Amino acid sequence: MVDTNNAEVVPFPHLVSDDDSNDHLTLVKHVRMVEAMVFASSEPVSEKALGERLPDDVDLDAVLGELEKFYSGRGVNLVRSGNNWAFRTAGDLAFLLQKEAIQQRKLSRAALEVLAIIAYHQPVTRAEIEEIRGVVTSKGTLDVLLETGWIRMRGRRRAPGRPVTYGSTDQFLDHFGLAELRDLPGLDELKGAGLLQSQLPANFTVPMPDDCEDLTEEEDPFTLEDIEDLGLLPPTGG
Amino acid sequence: MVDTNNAEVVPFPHLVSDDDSNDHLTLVKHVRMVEAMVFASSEPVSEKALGERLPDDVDLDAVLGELEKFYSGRGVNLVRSGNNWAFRTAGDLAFLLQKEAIQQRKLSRAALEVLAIIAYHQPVTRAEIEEIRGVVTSKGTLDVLLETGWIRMRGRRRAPGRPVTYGSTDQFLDHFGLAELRDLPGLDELKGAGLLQSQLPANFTVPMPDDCEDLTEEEDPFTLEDIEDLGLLPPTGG
Amino acid sequence: MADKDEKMTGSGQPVADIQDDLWSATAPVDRAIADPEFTIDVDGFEGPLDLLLSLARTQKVDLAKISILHLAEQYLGFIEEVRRLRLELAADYLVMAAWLAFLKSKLLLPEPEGDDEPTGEELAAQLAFRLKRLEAMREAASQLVNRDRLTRDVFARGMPEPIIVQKRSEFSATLYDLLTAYAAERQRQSVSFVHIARRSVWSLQDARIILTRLIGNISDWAPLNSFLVEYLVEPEMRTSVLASSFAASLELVREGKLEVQQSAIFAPLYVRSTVPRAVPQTTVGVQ
Repeated sequence: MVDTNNAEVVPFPHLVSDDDSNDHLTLVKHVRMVEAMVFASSEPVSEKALGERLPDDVDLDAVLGELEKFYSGRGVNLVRSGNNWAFRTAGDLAFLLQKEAIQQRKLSRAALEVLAIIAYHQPVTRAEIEEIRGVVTSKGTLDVLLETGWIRMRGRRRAPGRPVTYGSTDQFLDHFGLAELRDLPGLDELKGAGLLQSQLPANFTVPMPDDCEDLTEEEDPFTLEDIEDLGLLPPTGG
Repeated sequence: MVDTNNAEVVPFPHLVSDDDSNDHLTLVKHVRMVEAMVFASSEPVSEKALGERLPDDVDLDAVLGELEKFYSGRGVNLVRSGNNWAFRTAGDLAFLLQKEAIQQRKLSRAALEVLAIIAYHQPVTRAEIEEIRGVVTSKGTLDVLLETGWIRMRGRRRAPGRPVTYGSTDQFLDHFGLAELRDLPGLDELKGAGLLQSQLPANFTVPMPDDCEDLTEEEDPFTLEDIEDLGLLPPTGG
Repeated sequence: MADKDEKMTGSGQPVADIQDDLWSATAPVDRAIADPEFTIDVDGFEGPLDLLLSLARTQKVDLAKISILHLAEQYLGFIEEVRRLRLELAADYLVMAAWLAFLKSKLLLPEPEGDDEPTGEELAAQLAFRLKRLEAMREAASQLVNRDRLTRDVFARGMPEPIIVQKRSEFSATLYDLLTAYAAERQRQSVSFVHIARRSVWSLQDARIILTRLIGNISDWAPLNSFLVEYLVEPEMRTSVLASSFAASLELVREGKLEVQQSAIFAPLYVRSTVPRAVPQTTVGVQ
């Protein structure tokens, strides 16, 4: 999984161009700055927050790319979840770090299934989750999942009854080590097999799971009343 | 302090010996392990604790030396205190971890009145302000106004007691969008705006403040003693 | 795929054979937080679809090639067994049983002509799709849960360095605020400035005390004004001082403590303290 042999050949930063050493020095400077900012935080740092503290003309993508390359194969890696970046220990070193492990409440099988359905089918309503599982979803299951911070209520489906739609959060990506939803295991195969369709019959294509902050065309934002009724933080707060 | 030029020439790990590549790979492995352990620990890690989780024959000093060298000149440094090791943000980048929290404050009615009187009647002493307002001005009010940067102490009135005179600053003009003090509306304009009623005593006037930065004939500059006694920055610093 | 061994513990023994058969090939998975509201967990199954999926696995073939007819028969047999043992069974299971019985008949009997309803094959395909989809989601959940997970397999910085927050005040006030405050203040003061100044007066009492003190035992005639010089400096006080001291002097004369004389109308008024004398002077009435 991690190729330690490669590690030694990565200079800092990766890009070494003799012809343009001034640019290079500037890049080094910005790489240091981003490194310090991301390293200082235990939570993923948003690209927005990074950009705010760098000079205006900095190509943040390039800087992050350098840093990511530079740390690949190391004991600590730079990882992305959504638009947020964090340093995380390399997965293969877990055995060394059992002391740091936090004993987490384990999710029930039902909760895990619901979580997977929300992640792969989002935005998805409770009725659709139930249709897939063929069983009623208890309120407790969704509550436990909301409590983990991995799912959030997104809005309301533009449909009779205006059911609440659920989706995953950036914390979900961070926790499961996913840079983005496209990285969900087996996503392409499931999509290819037409298994990400909530509706029967299966004769139309279904979009990728969508955790875009923006609501889809079929979703309405929460109203103030909703927020009160559902005991919600603003949806982005999830 | 930090030589970023050096940073690029530090490979990972520092030591590259062609003749002994097996040893080298082992070193890389151990450097990775120590890197992850120090990174994830919630407190500085003792050499003893590191040693316990590495194979018995590891030369810990060599591994820590590599890692230290590797992180020197970077945005994050490996630092030792006693026999304990931790990562710390490079000192010259500490400014990146600071955030200004701007607290919006509203001026009290009294402060607004005093400010306005200073603006219109400058140079004006505290006693004169009190005469105009008919009430005592608290020290706190003037302190708050000095904190806004909108007023300043100008000098001392050539009169018994040598009272301090107050005036407005350039920041005052900036904040209130005035090109110069003469742009402050006069009697007719205040009446026209409905701010002053028309029944006013015949001798009622609104002064036309003077923009001149220099002291008037009736003012003395501050002496060095004054500056000490009043805890003043140089008056222009206001 | 997930193992249901844990679910099966303590569940209905009569079906244990079938279940052992069902789950023997599967790997264990954790299941700690029991969902408190599982109502249909009669034998550890989460609903009829879950039961169907479990039964399908006994066919030991790819779900795509499963015989739905055979599956329906298995399910109906299972339900029959449960009912024979008088075990409680939630309504969903019975609804599914009824639907499968219907499906079975559709699959076995020839389709009636000109029927708009879905054919038995179509219904069977739909059921197969749902089973496949449920199984896919279970597989996805298990892959998800086995990834390198934060705080279990990968770790964040253990000693994060906090952002130091520096507080700074920013004052807000508009020109309108400023002008309103100024105008209101000036307006208020312009009204209260029209006040009537309190007049300063010498009371009779004041005059009497001062005259008594000043004239004291002086027995030579002296102009009354000479005693009052310092009080007459302020022009606005003059009238009051003169009137009060004159009235006070008359009172002192009446009491026999003072003597007063004047040579002519509007001439200076002379006063002296009363002393015992052999030759009394003429006392002159005063204008």
